[in-house]
Amino acid sequence: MKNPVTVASGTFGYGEEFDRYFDVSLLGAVTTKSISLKPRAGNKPPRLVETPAGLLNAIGLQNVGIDRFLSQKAPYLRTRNATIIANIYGHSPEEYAELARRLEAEGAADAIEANLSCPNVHDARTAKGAVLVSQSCEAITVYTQAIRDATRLPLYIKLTPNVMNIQEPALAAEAAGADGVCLINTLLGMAINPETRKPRLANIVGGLSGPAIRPVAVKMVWDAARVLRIPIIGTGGISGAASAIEFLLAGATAVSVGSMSFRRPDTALRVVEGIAEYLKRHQIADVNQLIGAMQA
Amino acid sequence: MKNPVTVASGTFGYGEEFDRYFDVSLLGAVTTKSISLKPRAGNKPPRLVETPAGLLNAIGLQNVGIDRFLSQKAPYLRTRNATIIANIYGHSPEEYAELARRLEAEGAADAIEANLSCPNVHDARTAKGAVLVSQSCEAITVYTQAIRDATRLPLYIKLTPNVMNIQEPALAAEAAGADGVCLINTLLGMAINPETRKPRLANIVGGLSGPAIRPVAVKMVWDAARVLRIPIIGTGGISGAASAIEFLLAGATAVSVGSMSFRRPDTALRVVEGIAEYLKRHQIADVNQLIGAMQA
Amino acid sequence: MRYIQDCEIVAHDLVAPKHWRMRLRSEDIARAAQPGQFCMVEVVETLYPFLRRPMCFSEIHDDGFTLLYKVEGEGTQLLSQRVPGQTCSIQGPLGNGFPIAPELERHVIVSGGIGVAAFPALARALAETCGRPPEVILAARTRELLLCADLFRSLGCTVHLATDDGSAGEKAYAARMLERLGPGPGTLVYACGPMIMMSTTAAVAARAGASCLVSLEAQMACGDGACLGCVVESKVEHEGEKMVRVCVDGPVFDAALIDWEAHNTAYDL
Amino acid sequence: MRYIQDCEIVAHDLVAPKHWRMRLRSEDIARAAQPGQFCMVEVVETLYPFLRRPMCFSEIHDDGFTLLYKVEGEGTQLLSQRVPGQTCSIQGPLGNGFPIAPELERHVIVSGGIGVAAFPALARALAETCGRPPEVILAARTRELLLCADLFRSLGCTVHLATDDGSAGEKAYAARMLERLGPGPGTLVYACGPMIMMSTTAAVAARAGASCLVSLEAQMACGDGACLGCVVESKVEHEGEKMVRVCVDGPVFDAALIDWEAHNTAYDL
Ligand SMILES: Cc1cc2nc3c(=O)[nH]c(=O)nc-3n(C[C@H](O)[C@H](O)[C@H](O)COP(=O)(O)OP(=O)(O)OC[C@H]3O[C@@H](n4cnc5c(N)ncnc54)[C@H](O)[C@@H]3O)c2cc1C
Ligand SMILES: Cc1cc2nc3c(=O)[nH]c(=O)nc-3n(C[C@H](O)[C@H](O)[C@H](O)COP(=O)(O)OP(=O)(O)OC[C@H]3O[C@@H](n4cnc5c(N)ncnc54)[C@H](O)[C@@H]3O)c2cc1C
Ligand SMILES: Cc1cc2nc3c(=O)[nH]c(=O)nc-3n(C[C@H](O)[C@H](O)[C@H](O)COP(=O)(O)O)c2cc1C
Ligand SMILES: Cc1cc2nc3c(=O)[nH]c(=O)nc-3n(C[C@H](O)[C@H](O)[C@H](O)COP(=O)(O)O)c2cc1C
Ligand code: FES
Ligand code: FES
Repeated sequence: MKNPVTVASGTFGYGEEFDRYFDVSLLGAVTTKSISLKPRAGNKPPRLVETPAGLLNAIGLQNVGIDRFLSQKAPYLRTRNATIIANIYGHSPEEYAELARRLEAEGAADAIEANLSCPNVHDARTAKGAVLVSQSCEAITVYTQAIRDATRLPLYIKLTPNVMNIQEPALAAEAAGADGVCLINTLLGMAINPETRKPRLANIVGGLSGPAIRPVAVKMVWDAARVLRIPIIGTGGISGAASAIEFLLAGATAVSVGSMSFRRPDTALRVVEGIAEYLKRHQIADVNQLIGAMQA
Repeated sequence: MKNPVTVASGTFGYGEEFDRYFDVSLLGAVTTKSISLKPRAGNKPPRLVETPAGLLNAIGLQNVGIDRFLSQKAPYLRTRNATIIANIYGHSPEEYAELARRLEAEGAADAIEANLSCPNVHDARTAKGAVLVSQSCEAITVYTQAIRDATRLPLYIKLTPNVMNIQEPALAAEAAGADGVCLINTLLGMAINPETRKPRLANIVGGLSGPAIRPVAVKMVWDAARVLRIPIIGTGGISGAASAIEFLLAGATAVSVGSMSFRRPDTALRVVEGIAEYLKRHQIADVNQLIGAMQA
Repeated sequence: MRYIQDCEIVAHDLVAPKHWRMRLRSEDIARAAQPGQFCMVEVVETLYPFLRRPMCFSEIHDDGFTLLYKVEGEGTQLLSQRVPGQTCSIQGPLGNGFPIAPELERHVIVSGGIGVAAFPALARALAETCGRPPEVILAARTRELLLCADLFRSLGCTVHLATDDGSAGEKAYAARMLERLGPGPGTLVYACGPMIMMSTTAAVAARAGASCLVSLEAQMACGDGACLGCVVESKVEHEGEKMVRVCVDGPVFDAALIDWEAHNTAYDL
Repeated sequence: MRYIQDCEIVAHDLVAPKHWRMRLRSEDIARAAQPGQFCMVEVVETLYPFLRRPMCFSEIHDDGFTLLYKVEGEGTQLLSQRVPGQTCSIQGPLGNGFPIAPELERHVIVSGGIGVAAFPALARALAETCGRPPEVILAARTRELLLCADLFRSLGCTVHLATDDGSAGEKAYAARMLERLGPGPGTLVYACGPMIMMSTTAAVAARAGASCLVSLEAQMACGDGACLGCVVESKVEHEGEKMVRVCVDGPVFDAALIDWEAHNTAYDL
C-alpha cells in the first residue's frame, strides 16, 4: 500500500461511487462492499438510523454477487489504478474459500478481507450465544484455515467487537494463518421510536458505527496490538487525520475510514493528506514510526 | 419508587450536589456514588476526556468510605426525603456483604446496587481475560449470593456491557438471588492525544458513557428483558424523556440518568416530567404498560 | 458534476410555522442543478447530527438556489438557527430530476404539505419549455401551510387549493382533486407529499391512463448510491435488483414501479 | 444561588487572533457572581461537544457579564460562531472566587496569556474596596495577545507588560517581573496563566514571604463537585482527601497547597 489509509467495507460502495469526488487511486487501497457468491437483496427498509455521533445500519449485506463484481466492479477499479481489498462474506468456510479462489484467479483483488462479523444477517430475536463467526475462536480457526488454503493473497480477518476480550479471536486468526486482522466491525445496537413504539430498523437490531464508537475501537486495537505479531487495520469512527493517528499510535498498521465518508465523501483523502502534514510538522521520516508509539 | 426514574451511580455524587438545582425527593430514587469500606483516593488526573457525544472517565471509585457515608451523606439525603439506592464496591464477596449489612443496619439505604463492573480499578496494561467480576458468571454467582445472604434490602446487580452475550451474566445474577439488574455500566474505551502521543487518561483506559453508547445499552436491555423475570434498571446515554422511554419499551422497569446530569443538572427531573407528559398525550394510565411494549 | 461547497447563506426566513426558506449562494451548483434533484445539507459543523440532510432544490437561480424545509427533528431544528452571513456545506446536485417532456399535452403538479418544496423549480422549467405552465394542486393540512401559491401564480399556473380542515380552498384530498381535473392518457402527473397522498394520486392517475412521477423520501446516509441505506422495494427489477436506491435511482420514480404497500409499512407514514 | 439560564448574547467580538469577548445578559447571574468564580457554558445545543465549557467571569456588569476566551479546540471554535441575538445556556456562578482582603498592604495580579480572563473583574473589585488599585503584570507570547491592558489602566492600575518575543514591554517571564517588584510579607499575589508560570510565580512569592493565590484549570464534567473528574493533588488533606476538586474546592487555591509536580505531569502544560 502506498499509504496506510483505506476505506471500510460497505461505506465506500465499490469505489466507483466516490470516483467523482477524488481520484481513489490516491488511497492506500479501496476496500469494497462485502461480496457473496450469489447477489443478495439485503434487509427490508428502514435500514439506517442516526444516533448521537453515530449511525445504526442493518443493510443486510446487499451486494451484486461475485459474478458482477468480477465482470464490472473490479475491472472498473482497475481502470482507475486502485489497489483493491476485496471483502468477502459467505455462509460456510467453503463459500469463503470459493470467493477467495475466484478473486485471486481473476486478479480482482490485491488482498482479501474476510468479514466474519456482520451483525445484520441473523434474526436477532432468536439468537442465543455466539451468533457471529468471530464470536467463537474455534469457528475463526476453521474459517481462516479454509480461506488460507484457498489463496495466497494477503488475508485479513475482520472481527466483531462484541466479545469479552478481543485478544482471543485476534490470536485465533493469527494462529490460523491470517496475515492481519481488521478491528472493528460495528457494535450491536438498536433504537426505538417512542412515538410509534416500533424499532427504528426493520431488522430491529443493527450495527453501530461512527465517531461514537471510536474510543471502543482504539481500545480494542491497543489490546490486540500488545499480543499480535501480524498487522492490524484500525477502523471505527475515524473522522480525520487526528483520529486516524490515534489508531496508529494504539498499534494499527493501517486505518480505514468508514461512516465518515457519508458525511464527507473525501474524508479518506483528507486523512492521507493530514497524516503527511502531521509527519512533516513533527519531523517524522516514516509513518511506521507512529505504529504503537503511544507513550504510556 | 414513586416513579421509575433514578440517577446513575457516580454521576450524581451523593445527591446533595444537585439539591441546589431541584428537589431530589421528586426522583424515584437517588443512586449514590459507589461506596467502599475504606475511603478511596481514586486515580490520578486526568480522569476525564470528552469523546463524540460521550465521555470517557477513569475516576477510580474515589469515595468517602462507608463511615462518612453513614454519618453524613445518607442522613443528609434522609433530611431531603430522598429514596436511596446505595451503590457499593468491594474487593471480595465479604466486603460487599459487610457493606450491605451496615447499610441495612443503619437504615441508610432503601435498596442496594452492587457494582460488579467498574472498569477503572484494574491495571489495563496487564489485564487478561475476565477482569471485572461481572465478566464471569461464576464470580457473579458467588458475589451475589454473599450479598443476598447479608441483606434483605432489594438487591440490584450492576453488570458490564463488555461481554459477548449479556443474557448469561443477567441470568446468573437472577439465579443467585438478585432482585434486579442494572444495565449497563460504561464500555471500555480509550483515547490518545496525537500531538503529545500520550493517552488522554492517566489510567490509559476508561469507561465510555453518554448518548454515544445509548444504542448499545438499549440492545442489551432488550436482550436481557427477553430472558429475565426480575426487573432491569436501564442506563446508558439517556438524555431526556424520549430516550428514557426507549429503555422502558425495550423492557426496563426503571431508568437511570447518568452523564447527562453533567450537561444539565436537572435532566432527571425533566425525564420524570417528560414521561408524565408522554403518558398523558398517549392516554396511558400506568407507566408499567410501557415496559417491554416495543412493537416488533 | 457534483460539488461539496461551503455556501454562503444569503437569506433565511420563517415562511410559516416551522417552515423555513433558505437561500444559498453557489453558481456552480446552480448551474448543474435540475428541478427534482436534491442536495445533502450539513446542518451543523460538529458530528451530531452525524449525517447530512437531503433537501431538494426548491428554486434555482443564476447565482445559487433556495431550499424550503420543515423543521421535523433535531437536524432541521439546528439548521433553522443558522443566520445569513454564515456558510453551510452543501453536497450536490444529486439524484435524477424530473424529465421535462414538452411533447405531452398536460402537466399537473400534485403537492401535499412540504412536498411542495421541489415544485417551484419544476413549474418554472415546465412553463419555460412547454409553452404552457403546469396546473397545480396545492394541498396542506391548514391554510397557513399552503406554501408557494403566489409563486406558482406568478409563473402563470392555475392553482387549486385544498386543505384538510377547509380553512382555505376545498376541504378535499389531493387525489380527489386530481380526479376532478379529469386527467387522461396525455397527462403527466408529478406528485410529492405524504406517502398516502402519493399512492392514492398514483392510483387515480393509473385509472385515468395518465403517467405519474413521484418524488420519494427515505433515510439517507451517503446520497451517492454507496451505503445502500435508502432503498425502496420496486415491483420491477432494476439492474437485477428488487431494491432501488432513492438517491441514485430516484428520487423521482415512475409511480407504477413502486411497491406502495411495502413502502408504507417501512416508513410508517 | 446557582442558575441555569439561556442568556442572550449581547455582543461577541474577536479581540485578538483566536481570542473572543462575549457579553451575555443575565441580571440574576451578574448579581450572584464574584470575581474568580466561573460558569459552565453550553457551546452548542446538540450533544457533541457533550460537556459544557468552564469560563470565568471576566467582567461583571449590572445586567450581565462578559467572557473572554481563547479558541483552543472544537468547543470554543463552535462557541465563537454564535452571533448576538442568539442565546447561550449558562450554568453558574460556580466555585470560590478570590477573597477580597482590604487589610493587606499590596495586591499584585500576575497574568499569563488567556489567564488574564478573570482579572478585570478582580481588579475592579480590589480598586473599589481596597482604596488602591492592584498592580498588574501582564505577560503574553506576543504583543497582540496582551489583552485588557487599557481596561486595567482605566481602573487606575499600574500595568507592567512582558512578552516572550519582546514585541511589547519587557522580554521577560512573569515570575521574574514579580521578583523585581519586590513583594513582601504584606503582599497578596493573584496568579493565573500557564502551569509553569503559576508554579514559578508561587515560588517567587513564597521566597519573599508573600501570599499567593492561583486559579487552576482542570478537565471538568459537572462543575458542581459530583463527578470527581477535576481533581488535583493537594499537599494537605482537605476533609480527609488528598484530592481536591477544582470546581468546588477552587478554582482559586492557596498556591502553597498545590502539588505542582503532580499537577504538571497530569496536565502536561
Ligand atoms: C431526496 C429528499 C429530498 C428532500 N427534500 C426536502 C425538502 O426539500 N424539504 C424538506 O423539508 N424536507 C425534505 N426532505 C426530508 C428531510 O430530509 C427530512 O425532513 C430531514 O432529514 C429530517 O431531519 P431532522 O434531523 O430534522 O429529523 P430527524 O430527527 O432525523 O427525524 C425526524 C423525523 O423525520 C424522519 N426523517 C428523517 N430523515 C428523513 C429523510 N431523509 N427522509 C424522510 N424522512 C426522514 C424521521 O424518520 C423522523 O420521523 C427530503 C428528503 C429526501 C430523501
Ligand atoms: C475554572 C475554569 C475557568 C476557565 N476560564 C476560562 C476563560 O475564562 N477563558 C478561556 O479561554 N478559557 C478558560 N478556561 C479553559 C477553557 O475551559 C478551555 O480552554 C476549554 O474548555 C477548551 O474547550 P475546547 O472544546 O475548545 O477544547 P478541547 O478540544 O476540549 O481541548 C483543547 C485543549 O484544551 C484543553 N482543555 C479542554 N478542556 C479544558 C479545561 N476544562 N480546562 C483546561 N484545559 C482544557 C484540552 O486538554 C486540550 O489540550 C477555564 C477553565 C477552567 C477549569
Ligand atoms: C452502512 C454500512 C455498511 C457496512 N457494510 C459492511 C460490509 O458489507 N462488510 C463489512 O465487513 N463491514 C461493513 N460495515 C462495517 C464497516 O466496514 C466498519 O467496520 C464500521 O462501520 C466501523 O467503522 P466506522 O465507525 O468508521 O464506520 C458497514 C458499515 C456501515 C455503516
Ligand atoms: C464520571 C462517572 C463516574 C461513574 N462512577 C460510577 C460508580 O462509582 N459506580 C458505578 O456503578 N457506576 C459508575 N459510573 C457508571 C454510570 O453509573 C453509568 O452506568 C454509565 O455512565 C452509563 O450511563 P450514562 O451513559 O447515562 O452515563 C460512572 C460514570 C461516570 C460518567
Ligand atoms: S443514501 Fe446511500 S445509497 Fe442512497
Ligand atoms: S467538575 Fe465534576 S467534580 Fe469538579
